[in-house]
Amino acid sequence: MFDTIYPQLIGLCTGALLLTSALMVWRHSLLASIRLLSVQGFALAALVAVIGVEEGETEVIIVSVLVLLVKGIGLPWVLAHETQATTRTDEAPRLNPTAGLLTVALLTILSYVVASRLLAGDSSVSAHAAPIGLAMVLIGFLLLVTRRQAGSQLIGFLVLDNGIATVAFLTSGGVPLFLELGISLDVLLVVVILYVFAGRMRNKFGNTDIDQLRKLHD
Amino acid sequence: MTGAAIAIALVQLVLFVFLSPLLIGVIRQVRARLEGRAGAGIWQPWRDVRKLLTKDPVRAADSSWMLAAGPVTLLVSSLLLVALLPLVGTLPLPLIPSDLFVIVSVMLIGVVALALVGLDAGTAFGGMGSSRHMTVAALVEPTLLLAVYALSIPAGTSTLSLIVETRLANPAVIISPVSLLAMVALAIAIMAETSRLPVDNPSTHLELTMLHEAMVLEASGRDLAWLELGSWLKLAALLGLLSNLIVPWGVLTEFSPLGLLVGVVTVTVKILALGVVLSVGEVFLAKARLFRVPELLAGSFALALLAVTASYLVA
Amino acid sequence: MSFALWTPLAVPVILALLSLAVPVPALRRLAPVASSAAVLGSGLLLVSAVLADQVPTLGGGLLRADALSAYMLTVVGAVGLVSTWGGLGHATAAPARFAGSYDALISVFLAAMSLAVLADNIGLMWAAVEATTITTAFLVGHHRTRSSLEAAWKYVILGSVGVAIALLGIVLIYAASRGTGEPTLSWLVLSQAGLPLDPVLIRAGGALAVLGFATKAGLAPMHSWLPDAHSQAPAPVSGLMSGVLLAVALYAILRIQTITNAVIGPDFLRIMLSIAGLLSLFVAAALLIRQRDFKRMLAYSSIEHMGMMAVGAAIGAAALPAVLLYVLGHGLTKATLFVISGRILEVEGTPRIDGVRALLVRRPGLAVPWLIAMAALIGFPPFSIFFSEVGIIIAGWTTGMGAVVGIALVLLLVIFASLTRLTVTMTIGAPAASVTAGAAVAAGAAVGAGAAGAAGAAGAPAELAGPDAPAAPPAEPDRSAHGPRLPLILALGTTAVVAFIAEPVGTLLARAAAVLGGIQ
Amino acid sequence: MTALEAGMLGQVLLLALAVTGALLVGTRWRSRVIGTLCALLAAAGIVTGAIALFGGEGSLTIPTALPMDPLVLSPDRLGGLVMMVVSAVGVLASLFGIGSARVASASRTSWVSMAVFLFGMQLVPAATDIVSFLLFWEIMTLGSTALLLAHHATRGTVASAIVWYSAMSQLSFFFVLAGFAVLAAATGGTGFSGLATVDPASWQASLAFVLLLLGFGGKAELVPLHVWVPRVLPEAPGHVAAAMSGAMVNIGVYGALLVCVRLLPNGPAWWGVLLMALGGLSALYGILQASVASNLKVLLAYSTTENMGLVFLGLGASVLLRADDATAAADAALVAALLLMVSHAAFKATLFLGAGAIARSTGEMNLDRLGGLGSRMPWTAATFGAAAMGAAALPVTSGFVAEWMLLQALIHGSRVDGEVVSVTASVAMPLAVAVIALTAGLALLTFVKAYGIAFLARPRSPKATQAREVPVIMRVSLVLGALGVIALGLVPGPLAVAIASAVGPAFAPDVRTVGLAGVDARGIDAVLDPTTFVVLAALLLVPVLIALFASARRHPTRTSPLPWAGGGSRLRPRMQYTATSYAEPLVRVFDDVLRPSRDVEVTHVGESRYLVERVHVEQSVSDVIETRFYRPMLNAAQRFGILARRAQNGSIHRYLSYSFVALLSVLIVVSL
Repeated sequence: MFDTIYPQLIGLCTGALLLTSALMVWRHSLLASIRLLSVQGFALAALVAVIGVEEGETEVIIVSVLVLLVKGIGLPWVLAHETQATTRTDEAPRLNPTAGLLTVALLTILSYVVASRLLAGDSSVSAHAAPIGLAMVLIGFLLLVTRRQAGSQLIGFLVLDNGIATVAFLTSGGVPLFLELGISLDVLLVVVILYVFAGRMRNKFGNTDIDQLRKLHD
Repeated sequence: MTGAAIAIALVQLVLFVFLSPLLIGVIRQVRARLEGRAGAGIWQPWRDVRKLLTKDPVRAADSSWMLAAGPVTLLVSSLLLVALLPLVGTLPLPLIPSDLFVIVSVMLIGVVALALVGLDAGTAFGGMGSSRHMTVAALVEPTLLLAVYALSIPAGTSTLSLIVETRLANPAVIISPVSLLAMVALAIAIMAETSRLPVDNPSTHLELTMLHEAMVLEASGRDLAWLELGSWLKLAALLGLLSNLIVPWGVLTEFSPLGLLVGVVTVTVKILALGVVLSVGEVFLAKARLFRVPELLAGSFALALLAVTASYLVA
Repeated sequence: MSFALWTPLAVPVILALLSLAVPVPALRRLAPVASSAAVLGSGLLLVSAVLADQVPTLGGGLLRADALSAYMLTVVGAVGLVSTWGGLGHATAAPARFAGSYDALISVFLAAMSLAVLADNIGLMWAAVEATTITTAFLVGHHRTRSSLEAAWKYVILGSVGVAIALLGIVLIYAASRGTGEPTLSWLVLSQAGLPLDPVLIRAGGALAVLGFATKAGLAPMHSWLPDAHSQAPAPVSGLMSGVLLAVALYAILRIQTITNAVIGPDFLRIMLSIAGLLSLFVAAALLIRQRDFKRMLAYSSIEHMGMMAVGAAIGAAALPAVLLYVLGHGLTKATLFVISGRILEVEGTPRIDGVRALLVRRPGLAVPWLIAMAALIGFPPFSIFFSEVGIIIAGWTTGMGAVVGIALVLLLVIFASLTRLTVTMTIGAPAASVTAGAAVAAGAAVGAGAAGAAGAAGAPAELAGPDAPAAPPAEPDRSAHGPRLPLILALGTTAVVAFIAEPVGTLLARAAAVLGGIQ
Repeated sequence: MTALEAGMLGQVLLLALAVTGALLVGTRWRSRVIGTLCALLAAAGIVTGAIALFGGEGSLTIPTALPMDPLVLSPDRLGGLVMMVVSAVGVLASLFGIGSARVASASRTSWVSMAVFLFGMQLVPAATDIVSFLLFWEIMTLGSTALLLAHHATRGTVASAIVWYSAMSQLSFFFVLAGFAVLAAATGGTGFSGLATVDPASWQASLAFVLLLLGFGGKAELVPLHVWVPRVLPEAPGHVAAAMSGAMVNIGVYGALLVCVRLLPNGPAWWGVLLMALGGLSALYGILQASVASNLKVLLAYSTTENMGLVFLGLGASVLLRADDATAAADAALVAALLLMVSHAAFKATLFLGAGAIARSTGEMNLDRLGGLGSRMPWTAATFGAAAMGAAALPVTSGFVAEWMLLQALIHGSRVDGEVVSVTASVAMPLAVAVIALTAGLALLTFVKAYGIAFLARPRSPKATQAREVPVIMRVSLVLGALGVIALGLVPGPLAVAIASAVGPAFAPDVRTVGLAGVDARGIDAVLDPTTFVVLAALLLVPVLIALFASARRHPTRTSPLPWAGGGSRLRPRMQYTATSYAEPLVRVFDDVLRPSRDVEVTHVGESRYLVERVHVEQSVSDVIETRFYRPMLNAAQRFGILARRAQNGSIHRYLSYSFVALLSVLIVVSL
């Protein structure tokens, strides 16, 4: 029974992942992006859980809980907390939404092309969904390149990271648990550091506009 | 063989020491007559030298030993030239053949000595003459070497005595285009090297045109005598070389007393004749402007180069 | 000998905790030095083990010290020692309450790098490399100025993104290893020839991993964080980052290259690394021509040297010993230079090159080691960089990559000229006090150099001092080195002699290269 | 241990002693102690070189950490010859340096670098493989660069000189490295014996040849790689300039010899043509610039370019003639080139030492402000004069014999037994003769000017008036140098024979000693014995002297403060011709090549247009190659450097875009 709905579940989760990523490019509000990130975290956790159930590995299910806690609840909460505590400045991205969404489309197509070459020999359901992960990586990168607010860049980084996690789970059922822990810890620490820096930035500059960081150049 | 060569060298030396003032006298006299003057007579240069040797030389207070050594060096270099060139005979001295490049170097020693003498006086004229003289000397050298290079090709050697012998043995060489071109180039080079018209006017003392005279302006007494004699010897020796290249007959190739006599007589005649030709030619020439001289020299260089090139085409 | 595998990890961490706890600054400042010494000592122990044909492992093979790891650990320790010891005189501008965290973070940074080179697992190594970003982030931002904050932000964002790309690559490599039945991330397993790995995935994974680690290695076009971070970090940290952090990332690239070479052959990564190397050289050359900041100058020089190492890596087996020697030579030299640059910055108060002039006359205590180290850096013998560069270039031609090393040589020339000009601007010349005399000299000599003269010019003879004429003694120069001299002497001395030690250095290099599939 | 090995080890030991000594000994004794040690180091080089030249065997292996062919030092005969020459100059320079107390060249830096410089230079010819060759090459470069550094505080222009020098040295180094690498790639090893197996007809050999030629040509100061020379040598003190211009250039020549004689003998004819063209161009350009230079050291520097040009011309002729099977002439040209190299080392070292002595006594290098030094510094004047004769190739100095032999080889080169050997040779040889002739003529003018303006007549500045002779040790060095110039000119035979043996076994010039110590180049029927020549001149001098003394006894010389002087009533030193005015006619003749810039400024008296109060004339001749070739490139580079800053403009978005583009590119590439 699970086997029949497995592909649908995978599709549902990955669809949610892609949708949230695309919406993040579309929406300018930082708060909205954080909510979307949270949704994305849930979707990723669900995806991991589905794979875990399918492969019957408890280790993977534990990982899914971990993902839920860190990416679905923890990080968005911290970010939202931070954002609400300060002024609600909306993003004025370097790319307008239409162009952004078109780029997303292009990047997604590119991911499909690339992934289809890479995983040509793999006909499993999860491998079919793998391009989504790659697309998320690229969309995350796009967010990094186009967003001006420190918080938005942070979100972009997290999307990129989610994308890698998605690829990892879809292509090989995830890396070993201890590594997953290490990697999650690292990501967490990076986010904390960026969070601290954003705080310092607000202290020094009065806001978190990245465009001010233009003093160091040749 | 060595003894014969030394004997010939000695004869050449003695002959040219006497002959060169005479040559200058003849040149001046012919010129004077052609210009409608009476002239001082062909022995006047001799008398000049004798007079200069009996005068106290006056030297500038700041001048160095160069003012004394330079004239002697010039004279010795000219004497060396006379000893080494195939004038009376073609028997070469052992170990130092009358090699073209050696000859030119010997000549250059004199050139340098004269230029330094000009500088040492510490006057504007001396420096000017020296500067011009060296410029001309520098520009003449390519022509000189290339011309004799062209002449050396038929002989297969740069030894002048062998070149003269070749021409003697094979007179056809003399009137070959290669030879003619080379001879013209060589003649121009020698005119420039010996400060004759049109490069320099030996009889002027006008500051703007002087080359040689400007350098010897501060010399006096025996210093001047050596300088003059050295320059005359050089002119005589080079004219002798030129004449032997054009008309090699009479030159001694195998040592014999009679041949020696013939050699002495023929070379004297040849040189004096050439001197007359030179003198006549100079009457019809005006001195070129200093900055036109390079053009003349470039022309002679082109002739020399043509001669060399022609030697490959013709041969 | 296995204990030497955990000492470089544990000792620094313990010292880090201690330095957070100990309130005595004098002792606390020694903690990083002690950590470095521990790493260096462990490295040397492991080297001796490796030379005795042992391969110490620990934690079920999670930590493993083959010749390459042992060598890299030694380099980390040695460069760490030079940077931290030499940096002892460096007054940290930060408030005292952060001083403890500064020393602690350096120790942790060293531990992270040690872990990165000792881990036999690509994932673990990745985590360790990412940990270096985390620890150094605060070190870069240590001065808490606006510009250091800017540098730190850029560093973290660009560094993490880059390393994330590497993770993507590692994930693909892991996916490729499913073909072996037992998916693994062990270097040891993956480097074996003849494994049934999916070549397409390996190619993609290898390329992405190399691209990712190239960010940390400072290779163009992923280098952008490097000049900012190096110029803003405290000098010892810059020394560590430039001297070994880049090298550790290069180490990762070399390891990944071994895996891909076994599966898809060397051509793919060779092209990629050649492009990256040449691009790095180009970027360094372009930005050094008119460089204005001496710490940025050193940073771009790091990009240059990493580029050269990348070219060496691209060349492959024949050049690998030279590349590995390069790592050591560059690390020690660059650490020395950054330490001195910190001192210059401290006493001169400006990072601008034209703000620092006539250093050799005014402060010979700083200028002399600076000049010697610069000579080493631009590749003069007897310093080892000379041998590495020559080795790489000859190997390049022999491997049929003449065009690549030819272009590299052209760019190296530009870099050389620029570095010389900048160094000369900083060090050479007369101090301001005697500028007037110097100007007169300059004017006169300019006339001379142009072979000029004034014919009949009204002679107002300038007081010319020829090079043979006696010179007025300069005003009392500052001979202080502004910090410990010994680490600098040791570092430069080591780079000067290391290339001439066939035994055991030569053997070690050969074995380390053999690990990478180099000369057996 | 063989004598050769002991010699090389001795050099290493003396280097160590000199360097530690320089660091330890105080200012007072430093120059004396370290100068002596440097002289000993160089003397060890002479001994080692001599042992190698006469066939000594032995080798030193330098250990290395990199797995490459062993680094072996084992000079062959040719290397021994060059080592000897270089070391001999080193001895002179060291001795001269001892006299420099309390100046920048007596500093620690200066002496350490001097020792390192000499050491590197002396061991380059000992290398038998690429890496050790490059190693000592770079040690030499490092030492010479550091030597310049010692003078930075006193001279503002040193900085630019150092930059030019390092950059051009590195250019040379990279050319050499690339050239060797090409050869190594073709054979798979780095030992010279292995490289010699490359087929000279292959494209690798030709590529390597061109690269190596450019590299070695740079060190030998050939056009257009000479631009550092007129900047660097005037900045260096006399003995350093002597070591650089007298000795270091020979390493460049050695490199070229290594290629043409050892590694790739029997190269194609166009190699020879290339060498000849480069050499001829350098000779002409160098001497032209030298002849119009007013700064004595600049003049000497350019003259080095000229002489090295002639050496390369000879080498090129040798390659070309060999390719055309005119072996005898080819061998003679090779011997001539080497003779010229040796004699150049002697006279140029002495000339630079003389210039150093002048600079020490007057602080002045501009010839326009010198004069009258002959009576004030007689030792310097005499030695400089002898060396200047050598440089002007006048008999009977070393320079003369060398140029004579070169000309002989050239005129015998175009034909063998009356048959034209090749069209190329028959065009190249006459042109080469013309080039040498013009060069020789201009060299004559140059050195008449240098000597005449500096040493003769009256001083043109107060400093020149107050000049005093240099200390004894410097005089010793000068005299040794001058003796070398004359000795090499008087007894060239043994040297030529030694050279002939040094270029073997691939080349076997048939050169013998004739007469007392003359040269007899059998293959081309050229004989010259300078000693006989001197004897002849002395014999001719005797009657002249007799006449002179006879006249002098009766008519003693009078001196007058105011001789005729054009009839003037006052005579000031400034009325004399200066170096600039001396070269004026030449500047006009070669106006198109030299492109001088003239600036005439006329000040009138009051309102009058006709009365002139003063005229200020300024003329400068800059290096055309620098201004037309290097300057535009450098300016373009500078502009590019400013433009390139935009790539690193501080925007993190731009930086992220770089990464993003790189990532996308990699993704696209891997999916292709």
